[in-house]
Amino acid sequence: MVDLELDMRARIGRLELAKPVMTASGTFGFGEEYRSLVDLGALGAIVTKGISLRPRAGNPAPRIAETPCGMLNAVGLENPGLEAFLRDKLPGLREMGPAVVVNILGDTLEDYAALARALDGAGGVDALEVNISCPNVERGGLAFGTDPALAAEVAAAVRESTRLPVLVKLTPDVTDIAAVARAVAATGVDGLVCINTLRGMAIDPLSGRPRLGKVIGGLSGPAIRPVALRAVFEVAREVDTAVVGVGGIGCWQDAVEFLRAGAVAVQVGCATFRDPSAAVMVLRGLEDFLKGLGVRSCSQLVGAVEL
Amino acid sequence: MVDLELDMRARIGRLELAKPVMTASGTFGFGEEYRSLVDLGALGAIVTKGISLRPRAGNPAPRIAETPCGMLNAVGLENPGLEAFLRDKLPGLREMGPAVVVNILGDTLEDYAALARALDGAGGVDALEVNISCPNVERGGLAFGTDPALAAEVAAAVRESTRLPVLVKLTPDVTDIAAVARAVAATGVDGLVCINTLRGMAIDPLSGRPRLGKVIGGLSGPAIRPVALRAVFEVAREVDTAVVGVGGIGCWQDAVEFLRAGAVAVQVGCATFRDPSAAVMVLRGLEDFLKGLGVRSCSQLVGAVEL
Amino acid sequence: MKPIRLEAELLDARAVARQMVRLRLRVGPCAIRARPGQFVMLGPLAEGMDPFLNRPFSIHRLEGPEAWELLVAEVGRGTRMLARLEPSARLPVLGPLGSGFEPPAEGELLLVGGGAGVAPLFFLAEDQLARGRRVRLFYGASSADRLVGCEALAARGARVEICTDDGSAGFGGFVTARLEQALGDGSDWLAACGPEPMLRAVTGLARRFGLAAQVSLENRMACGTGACMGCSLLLAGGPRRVCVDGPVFDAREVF
Amino acid sequence: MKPIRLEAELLDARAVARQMVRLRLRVGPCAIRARPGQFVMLGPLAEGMDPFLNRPFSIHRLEGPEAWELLVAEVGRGTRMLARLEPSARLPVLGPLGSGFEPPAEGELLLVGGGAGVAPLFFLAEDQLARGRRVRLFYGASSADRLVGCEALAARGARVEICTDDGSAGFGGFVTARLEQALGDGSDWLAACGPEPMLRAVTGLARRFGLAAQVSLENRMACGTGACMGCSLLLAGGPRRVCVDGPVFDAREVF
Ligand SMILES: Cc1cc2nc3c(=O)[nH]c(=O)nc-3n(C[C@H](O)[C@H](O)[C@H](O)COP(=O)(O)OP(=O)(O)OC[C@H]3O[C@@H](n4cnc5c(N)ncnc54)[C@H](O)[C@@H]3O)c2cc1C
Ligand SMILES: Cc1cc2nc3c(=O)[nH]c(=O)nc-3n(C[C@H](O)[C@H](O)[C@H](O)COP(=O)(O)OP(=O)(O)OC[C@H]3O[C@@H](n4cnc5c(N)ncnc54)[C@H](O)[C@@H]3O)c2cc1C
Ligand SMILES: Cc1cc2nc3c(=O)[nH]c(=O)nc-3n(C[C@H](O)[C@H](O)[C@H](O)COP(=O)(O)O)c2cc1C
Ligand SMILES: Cc1cc2nc3c(=O)[nH]c(=O)nc-3n(C[C@H](O)[C@H](O)[C@H](O)COP(=O)(O)O)c2cc1C
Ligand code: FES
Ligand code: FES
Repeated sequence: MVDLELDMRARIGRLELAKPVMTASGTFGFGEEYRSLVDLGALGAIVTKGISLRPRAGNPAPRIAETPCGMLNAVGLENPGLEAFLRDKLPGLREMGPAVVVNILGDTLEDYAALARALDGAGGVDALEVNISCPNVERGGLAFGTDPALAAEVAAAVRESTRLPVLVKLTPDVTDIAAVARAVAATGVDGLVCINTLRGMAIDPLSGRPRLGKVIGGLSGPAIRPVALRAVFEVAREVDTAVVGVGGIGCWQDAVEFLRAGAVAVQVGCATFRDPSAAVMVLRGLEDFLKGLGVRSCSQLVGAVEL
Repeated sequence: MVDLELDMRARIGRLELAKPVMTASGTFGFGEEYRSLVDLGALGAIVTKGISLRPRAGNPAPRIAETPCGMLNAVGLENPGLEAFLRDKLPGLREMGPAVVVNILGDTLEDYAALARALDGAGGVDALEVNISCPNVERGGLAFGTDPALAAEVAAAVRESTRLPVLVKLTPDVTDIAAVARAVAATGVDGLVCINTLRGMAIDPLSGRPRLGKVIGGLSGPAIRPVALRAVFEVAREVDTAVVGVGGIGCWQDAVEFLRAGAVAVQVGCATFRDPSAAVMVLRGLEDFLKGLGVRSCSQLVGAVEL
Repeated sequence: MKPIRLEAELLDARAVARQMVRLRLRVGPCAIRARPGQFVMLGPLAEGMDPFLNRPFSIHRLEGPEAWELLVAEVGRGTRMLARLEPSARLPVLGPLGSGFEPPAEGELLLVGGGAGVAPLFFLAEDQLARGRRVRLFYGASSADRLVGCEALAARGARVEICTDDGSAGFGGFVTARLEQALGDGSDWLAACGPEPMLRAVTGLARRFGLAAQVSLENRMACGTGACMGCSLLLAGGPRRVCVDGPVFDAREVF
Repeated sequence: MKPIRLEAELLDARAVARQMVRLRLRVGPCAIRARPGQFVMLGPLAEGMDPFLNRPFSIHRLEGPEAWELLVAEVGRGTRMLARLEPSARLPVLGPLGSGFEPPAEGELLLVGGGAGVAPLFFLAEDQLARGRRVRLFYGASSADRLVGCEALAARGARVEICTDDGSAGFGGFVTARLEQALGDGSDWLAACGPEPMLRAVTGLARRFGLAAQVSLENRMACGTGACMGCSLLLAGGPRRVCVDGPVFDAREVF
């Protein structure tokens, strides 16, 4: 048997990744936090923490609560803002090896467009991920992501403001995610990222205080994996646009589930908090699995579910 | 200190329960399955498996899949149908002690009304729980629950067809559960039950086969507790109708969270599969906790969250 | 007897074959009231909520008056956790559950087991041997290192016919091939437990040779008590719950 | 040093006071490169995904050249699981993390610890004693049976002032009350770790008596590495992450 090279490339519209595994926004900082701990070069892409036009301080503590097989967060998009990002974070990110995907969040349509324009000219950015699904901010975020028409408007605004590939990140907290996906896909974006966190809450039974300063936050982790997988499956069958899977992925078996459900690539989120090398381990395990299957390219697994 | 009797009664509109803990529909059969294992008399109510006009065979196997801190089910409303229920199950249920709440599911508005009429006359039924949130059937179920207007139509149809107290069970798989709740509450029903399962999916990574015969099923268990709690909190602040909390409750601390979030009573679902006495343990723990707090009545805890 | 739930004490967990472990659980005086073919739900398996569901296992043997033995094949996370338990661990057990085998009053009993599916057949064989019945067990395994308990059962008087897929012990080939050779010698009842294709083939043979047959089935379970309808199979006669209407069914109902 | 992640071996887990356990972890030669005030993230704590998050603990002491000691108060599920671990268990550790204390080059060092907050102060005290510095530890606990390691630290040369809320040992009352009596004797630097009200009070005293003060803070953490922004506090100068910008902060920044 000739040992053909396994092709791990993932094509997300105009964005081509060397590997189909990325870090998820907000769970890997700007890469530098994990430099000494993770073989960064192995990853397909690093997706940054969400960036807004101006710096944001985020929500009051506590911002984190543990839940069964997962966690709630209400960070509230604390970030240094566009300018400091370009100055302090982007140069380091560029050198790390993986593609650089910048997650952006605005309060208004114009914010999104302005972020897209600025990042277009920045150099060293490989794609934008448009966050219209963050449950932790007052304006923007989720409000855009729950309405197909508004979601499409944001997508179109970003699309028209940059030559960079554009991914749009969807919320599962809607009646019909396929409807949002169709509307966004119609704007010609390069990829749909499913899913952001689910809105959730926890209360300390003894004190009666909510476990998050902001009361309601976003649920992530293995707990939400079945919801994320269903979302990927539903969206992938509805649109031709590439789908990226995220939600509770922590090992290669999880990644295989998402690829089979129709994702062309996956993101590893809060699994990194348990084990910083989670994303790299997902990738290595996936490679071994594909070699064992004897397929030539990772893309052959995409959509391979036996219905 | 005078040791005043602790008042555990819960009032859900016109339905008064001696205790604020029930079993959740579909997780406790018709009570008889647990007769030798559980001190049934201690419970506030037994909610039956969903009953349809005609018998239903349910979905093909597998119907159950384990997920992180939870499970998926795609039972598909297997049930003996109204007639066999009235003949074979109801007499036994009546004798068990707790209030009997019959969960009903129809394919059409008229089905729901017919079920309500028939159960009204049956005797020994204390309330109806209207399932407009089951993800596991083709028609009816979820389709009614995701649209505020349709949901209200079903609620009104049932309401008008019976003198029994009516609870309506909502799905979390909507963009705005409060909007559905408002519409349903406006029909004058006695209670809103939050939540049914979340739509989810799992795939066997090796074989590529979905883990459920029906592919997509309903996610339950501790994994969804933060989502359920958030739903209860959002609904309870929007409506005056009583809210019943369900989703991932397995111990008294969980029940306290739901009461504080605004539920007047709780249901214990798949926790019973891990430990048949889960619902009774929830109740006992809650009583001890309330005694420790020194309150006179369980209702004092309802909504007691420190924002 | 009605099922009860108790904290069993693990007396020992011993590796008895490759990736097969035998758990001996002290459950108290109720032990002897189980019938062959019944099963238990084991768990919760961990302090946390993951893994979430309890696991079904057949009662493999009575061991003295107060203990059950289970035979566990390591196939996934839960069974691996069980295999690594230390003696004296406490394990919540719900049981005995389900229907038992119903052997006829007379004649030789043919038992056909594949892999871990042999588990309940030991209980059945030993029970029937103790009643003075003749028992013949056709026991199929992938290879010799996966076989358990053959000598002991033979010593109790059963005729054990070993079959291995790779021929490393006994008859080389599927247990159904060996069974086919042996049928037609006058036995008229058969009980089988194992992988579905085996059960299907055994049922075909039983039908061909005019034997009554009972098969013990598996399905994903949540409650084990008939409450969740999770384990129902859509059989010819309608949906039947494996956990309470089975796991032992008349083969004609199933295939 | 940059944080690393490794599988530590639990050398022992010993109950040292009521609901307080000392874990000795062999982490290898990197052990001695930690600085007092730094912490580790311990976990995953179980094979399953529940509990989900790793837990932060201060490095309590260096123990020989290759091991760290942690002092763990049993307050919830994770810490109870840790307290029950058997020696030779493997525990994934990420560390050392965060900033350390920065004592001045001269003068007596005043350390103020409350409850399990005393943990990192032992490391600081022993390190400074080894450099020949004078160290005075004001150590507050709810009662005598919650005190750990006082004699050993005194034997190394520290002056240990014990305070208990119930008066069962040492000074009866809050550690801040005792501290207040002792201030003004010339010390000009103070480090504190413990419950927030204590830190607040200590900061007030430091301000009043003109001492520089460093406080070690706690907050819910997910990553421990600065990546998640989960542990940020909205301080006067903007949001600061406890895990990388702290846990040791200049008291004036905080209160
Ligand atoms: C009535 C009955 C009796 C059984 N008796 C035995 C026995 O005596 N010895 C033995 O080794 N095995 C027996 N099994 C199979 C055993 O239950 C599974 O092998 C076991 O649950 C696998 O658990 P896991 O965590 O290792 O696997 P995983 O695949 O990690 O389990 C995931 C989920 O799938 C379920 N599952 C996986 N395989 C099966 C299966 N074959 N049948 C039912 N549920 C499954 C698990 O219970 C769990 O809910 C029996 C099954 C049934 C239904
Ligand atoms: C930098 C730092 C250093 C620490 N050093 C020590 C130490 O040396 N000794 C010690 O006993 N404790 C220390 N703590 C507190 C310790 O982390 C918590 O007591 C522990 O996480 C509780 O876990 P649990 O599972 O028992 O509690 P649970 O309440 O069940 O935990 C639930 C969640 O809340 C978090 N949590 C609970 N209490 C705290 C807390 N006080 N601070 C941060 N997170 C918390 C847990 O990490 C977990 O994510 C430190 C905390 C921080 C942030
Ligand atoms: C602490 C934290 C911060 C996050 N911040 C962002 C963010 O800034 N932008 C965004 O689009 N998603 C953010 N997310 C969502 C994740 O990128 C991911 O979609 C979600 O956590 C589900 O994946 P997981 O279960 O693998 O973590 C954040 C998640 C966590 C846990
Ligand atoms: C196996 C199974 C069957 C169920 N069947 C029904 C049903 O017939 N009608 C209904 O309204 N809800 C049904 N439910 C939903 C539960 O009543 C409950 O709303 C849900 O499981 C969440 O609660 P839990 O996490 O405590 O299980 C079912 C749930 C499970 C797990
Ligand atoms: S496992 Fe629940 S009905 Fe059989
Ligand atoms: S714990 Fe993640 S930034 Fe501090």
